[in-house]
Amino acid sequence: MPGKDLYRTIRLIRRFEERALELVRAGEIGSGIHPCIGQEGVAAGVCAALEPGDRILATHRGHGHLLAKGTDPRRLMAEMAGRSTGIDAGRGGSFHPSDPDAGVVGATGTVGHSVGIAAGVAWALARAGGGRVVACFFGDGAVSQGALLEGLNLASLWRLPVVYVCENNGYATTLPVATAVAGTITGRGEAFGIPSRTVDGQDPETVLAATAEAVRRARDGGGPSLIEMSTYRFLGHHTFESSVRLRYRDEAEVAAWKERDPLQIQAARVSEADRARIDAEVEALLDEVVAYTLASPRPDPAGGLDHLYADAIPVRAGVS
Amino acid sequence: MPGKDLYRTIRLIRRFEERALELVRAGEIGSGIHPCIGQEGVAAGVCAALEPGDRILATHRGHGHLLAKGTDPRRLMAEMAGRSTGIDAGRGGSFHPSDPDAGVVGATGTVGHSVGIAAGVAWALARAGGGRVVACFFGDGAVSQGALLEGLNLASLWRLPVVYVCENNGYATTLPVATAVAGTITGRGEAFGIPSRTVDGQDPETVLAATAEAVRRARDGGGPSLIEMSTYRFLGHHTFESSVRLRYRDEAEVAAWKERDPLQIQAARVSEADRARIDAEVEALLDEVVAYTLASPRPDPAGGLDHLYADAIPVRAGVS
Amino acid sequence: MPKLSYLKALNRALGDEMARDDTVFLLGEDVNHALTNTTHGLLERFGPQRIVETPLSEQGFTNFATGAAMAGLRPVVEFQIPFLLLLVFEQITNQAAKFRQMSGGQVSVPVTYLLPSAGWRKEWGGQHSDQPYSLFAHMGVKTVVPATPTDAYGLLLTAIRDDDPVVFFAPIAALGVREDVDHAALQPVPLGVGRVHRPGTDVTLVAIGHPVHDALAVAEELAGEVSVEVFDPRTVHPFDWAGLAASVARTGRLVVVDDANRSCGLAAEILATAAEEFALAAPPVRVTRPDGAILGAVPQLDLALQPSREQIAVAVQKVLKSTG
Amino acid sequence: MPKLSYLKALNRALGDEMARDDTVFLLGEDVNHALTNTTHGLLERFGPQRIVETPLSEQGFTNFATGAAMAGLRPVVEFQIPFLLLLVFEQITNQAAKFRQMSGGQVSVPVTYLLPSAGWRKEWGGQHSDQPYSLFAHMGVKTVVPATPTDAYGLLLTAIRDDDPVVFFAPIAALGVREDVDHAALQPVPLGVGRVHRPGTDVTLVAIGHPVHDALAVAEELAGEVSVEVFDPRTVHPFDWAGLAASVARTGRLVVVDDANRSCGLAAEILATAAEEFALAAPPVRVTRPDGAILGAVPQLDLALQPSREQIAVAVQKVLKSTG
Ligand SMILES: Cc1ncc(C[n+]2csc(CCOP(=O)(O)OP(=O)(O)O)c2C)c(N)n1
Ligand SMILES: Cc1ncc(C[n+]2csc(CCOP(=O)(O)OP(=O)(O)O)c2C)c(N)n1
Ligand SMILES: [Mg+2]
Ligand SMILES: [Mg+2]
Repeated sequence: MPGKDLYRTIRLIRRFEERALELVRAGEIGSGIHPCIGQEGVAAGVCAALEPGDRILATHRGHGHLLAKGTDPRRLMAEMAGRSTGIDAGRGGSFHPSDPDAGVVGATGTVGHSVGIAAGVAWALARAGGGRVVACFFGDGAVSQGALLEGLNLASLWRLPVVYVCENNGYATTLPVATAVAGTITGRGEAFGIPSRTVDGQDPETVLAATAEAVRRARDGGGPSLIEMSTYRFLGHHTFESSVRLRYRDEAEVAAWKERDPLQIQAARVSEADRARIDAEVEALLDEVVAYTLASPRPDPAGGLDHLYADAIPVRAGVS
Repeated sequence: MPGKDLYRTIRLIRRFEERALELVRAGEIGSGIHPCIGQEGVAAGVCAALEPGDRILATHRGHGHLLAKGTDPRRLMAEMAGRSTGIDAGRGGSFHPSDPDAGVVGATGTVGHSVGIAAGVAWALARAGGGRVVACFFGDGAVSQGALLEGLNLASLWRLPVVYVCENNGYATTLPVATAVAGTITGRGEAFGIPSRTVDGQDPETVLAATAEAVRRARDGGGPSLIEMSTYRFLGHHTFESSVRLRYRDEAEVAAWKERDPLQIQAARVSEADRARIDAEVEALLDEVVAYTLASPRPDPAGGLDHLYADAIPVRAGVS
Repeated sequence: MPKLSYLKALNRALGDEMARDDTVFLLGEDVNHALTNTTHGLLERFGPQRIVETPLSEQGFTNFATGAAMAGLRPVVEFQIPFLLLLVFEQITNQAAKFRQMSGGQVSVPVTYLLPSAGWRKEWGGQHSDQPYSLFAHMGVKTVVPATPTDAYGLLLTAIRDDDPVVFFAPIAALGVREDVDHAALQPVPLGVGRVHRPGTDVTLVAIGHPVHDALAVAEELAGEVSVEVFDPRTVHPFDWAGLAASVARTGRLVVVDDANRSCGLAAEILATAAEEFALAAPPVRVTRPDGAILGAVPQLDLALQPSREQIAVAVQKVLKSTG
Repeated sequence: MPKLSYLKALNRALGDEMARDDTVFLLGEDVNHALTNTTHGLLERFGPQRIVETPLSEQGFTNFATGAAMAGLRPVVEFQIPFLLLLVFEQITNQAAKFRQMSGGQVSVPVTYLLPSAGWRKEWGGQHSDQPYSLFAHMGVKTVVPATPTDAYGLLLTAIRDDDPVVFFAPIAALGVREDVDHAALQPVPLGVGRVHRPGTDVTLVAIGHPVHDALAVAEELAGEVSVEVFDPRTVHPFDWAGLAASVARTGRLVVVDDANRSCGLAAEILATAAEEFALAAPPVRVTRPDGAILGAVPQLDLALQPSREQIAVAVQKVLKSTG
């Protein structure tokens, strides 16, 4: 029953990030994080439309993407805290995590470039057969990045099985969409012949339905789709915002969006009893997640050059 | 009377390139050239809609653009032949000529990137006032280059006075438009809110009328426009094609397009007598152009590092 | 005397130059809200025609700056992260930097590319900590890496006034550096002129950017046993070869600290030139990051890859002991 | 024995490897019509799923290759002009080359970037003649610059089979080189292993790419007066330091020819390492292009900027005469 699962996923992401914020304040997650609180409905709804064999590309605001796709929360938190038990042995951190086992190809820091990467992954999956698809997340800030537009053209030209998910949360850091985007976001998809639509990203079931349709088209060889999800981040761009005074959104706007909290919207669709049970399970899991993280070792400083290359080529030290 | 002037310009470009082809065969223009024969109507029609104070950005197939904007044919041919009397003292050559005096900003070799450069020029002109505009030429191959699409977004966001002229001659080197462009060319402009239309690039007066409308909008602060000119190059991508056997266009297609020669189309609008006079003037001029070119000296080899920097910073030689 | 921080020096230089010359304008991401602090107060002071907020279209606005510069303006383009300079590497090195020569000297492209966050960004992952200044030197683009507030102020003024493209690297690790300055005495610093921060007679210790401060600390620490001259080229290209030659002529020994990847870095160029042209009493030594080092998300891993004061001290002692 | 040209060696290596491993595919511009000749006959042989024509979207298809590689394929991406590698510099160095480390070693990105036209393109203007291999070395990306048909064949095989990104520079000036080869004997050449083309006892003359042939000509020309060992590293990164050390240990003298810009180039790295680690009987000498040289539209201007055989000969004689 998707309603309950969606609720569980959203609840997990919300509480995971709230616990992560504590670890940021405690200095355990030194990078700080880009919280996705308020946008969980997109991650949950999109990934609910995917199969385990499908792949995703996450963003810098990607904890929700990974959790929804099935990454182990213990090892994700450990990764964010730079522990060797992390999904990437601490080398990816909060910003650039990848989790091949869960189908998470990665999260490049170059905003928008995941679109071309996703096309390449989709090409490989299509060649292998089996109808697998790729979901590629990016933000509204990414839609004026040339490499993203080049990637859309390639995905459409070659009818690749990708669902492009634009999380339009209204801002790229401090930059409002209106001052950055001439024309529209869906118009960029249409320019390349890609079926494109805008849906309410705060309603997890709307997101799921829209994604499911696009996934079906992709599996059937119908090529890529673009879905613009109207959403909002309830917190700052990055946790550093709590320390600097950036006034680019007004209180009223933030308050209005908080009225449309995906957690509340989905909670209303789940019985009191189920919610209580799920909430309790999530809390128990997150206690375990935090304990696991704090108990995990930090990487050995001697390993700074590990994983630079596939083979053991000689890498000279900084002093001879 | 525009009809006659258009004819003169087209005739000049056609014969200029035919003479240039002779100099290529004679080894005087070592780079070879990208002939625009067949596309002269676009250069002539677009530049006929411009004032001397307006600017253009040319392409690698740019001889027509420069001649139509008013570059001295003697010094353009000398430039192509690597002579120090050339418009760029031989440093630009056929591929990267600029001619500030004639309003030719330049021709970058990076296909499509002129679009962002043109936006910057237009911004500066707009700030200075006086209603000047920029015409920016690019080919069909450029429309899937990310930097071009980024440039269109900026030009539209900031309502800059630019007329974007896409010369769609059906191919990017050997690549047919259909295999390179998902969606449409005008759709790319519309995606960024830019008024975009397709016109017959073989009819010089149609080109002039469409450009004049876009220029008017730009001068009036209405922002950029995009015009797709349907055209065709009668010869190979570059003169090297005569030496290699590339079969990417079939004879019939080439023949059909040659039926729509801008020179013939415009000639039909000019009286026998006028044509005879103009043709004679053009021949006389081109004899002078070739004589001037061949009589011009080649740059002193000692000047290889000239113009690297604005000031005389120490540039070390290749051996100390 | 009032204190001036490196970051404030950048902000002041921008403000002063924009006030002095109205062809100067700045564009970049989040500049309205001065995310990097360099544009703090400038939007209010100069308005949206001079402080221009851009979308995430780095190639587009870098080309835009090229065009605006060719048409007579002096754009300053701000980039938030080092890799963004890699993203626009072609637009700077193959376009902006080549138009002058390709036009036979007719066209000028006076653009300043300002990176107020060069180098290591603690725990920000593998894509935020590059130090790519040597790449621009190889391509022949004027490039500066100031270490102090006064040099940052003076070189930013000079970069903006220069008629060629200039890439300005402000190391994150130096942004907090503060200096007593008489604001009235602040002035342009010429390109290609190094600075001897501390005179010495036994070893020339070359450092650029934030390692200058480590070099000075090590020189002080070793003052008892050895007299270290700390030379800061300040400009990567054009490089002050005459200044370095004079210093090495005095000391006869050379150590170079460069917090960048080792292969084909600035330190390599300095040692190569020294080997060809200078008389050295002992083999020179480089202290750099390892070949192809990627600084990542775990500080203790990163710190093991960055030049340390201890390594610098050991290198100084090594060149003292050995003889060529 | 049959003659094999460098260009044909590239074509043959691609065909052989595509036949051996069906995860290998090639993408690029005008590849269907083999504009560069490297893909001649391959579309007919392997079809449009293996030879993929792309629009002018270099960043897009470079990222595409990264994705395809992360999903198990082995893309070869062809670029027509050197500056196109500058255009995708960020996608290669900051993305493709970093995913392995950022994933803690879980992700491989086996992409080969093939530039079959590195260096000077006579009279093609200022934007077509770059030689940017040292830039990739600085960023830690595996990079090869073969000088001969057999090395081109062997290194292209190795590059494609390598599990990391590898940039392959084929110098225009070497494409016509022909060699007698027994096709059956053609085999992979390992990365990071140099080659002594000609043994000698007096001077080690290092050259990479097309200058190797100039170095050999000069060595022959000077054979009467001096015994020159010609060392070709073949790979820029990882570099064969052990091989070079062994050669210099034999000769005690070093000259490096590098047809690339001088500052922070490969020649700088070689001289720097030699100065630090090798015992030299005389100061080493570089023969390169000038700082920031732009090769343009007029051959006589360009030729004055490129390393000449005469310069190489003079350099060899110079290191012989001088003593360290
Ligand atoms: C190409 C590029 N430009 C700039 C940056 C710096 N940066 C990182 S996140 C970000 C904002 C992205 O906004 P958006 O895509 O809307 O995602 P959101 O943060 O809103 O989730 C910026 C400017 C970058 N990482 N990559
Ligand atoms: C970004 C970029 N990619 C590739 C090239 C190589 N190249 C030069 S011209 C050309 C074809 C351009 O086609 P189009 O834009 O249609 O112009 P046309 O030659 O048809 O006039 C190509 C691929 C280049 N110069 N720049
Ligand atoms: Mg956003
Ligand atoms: Mg075309």
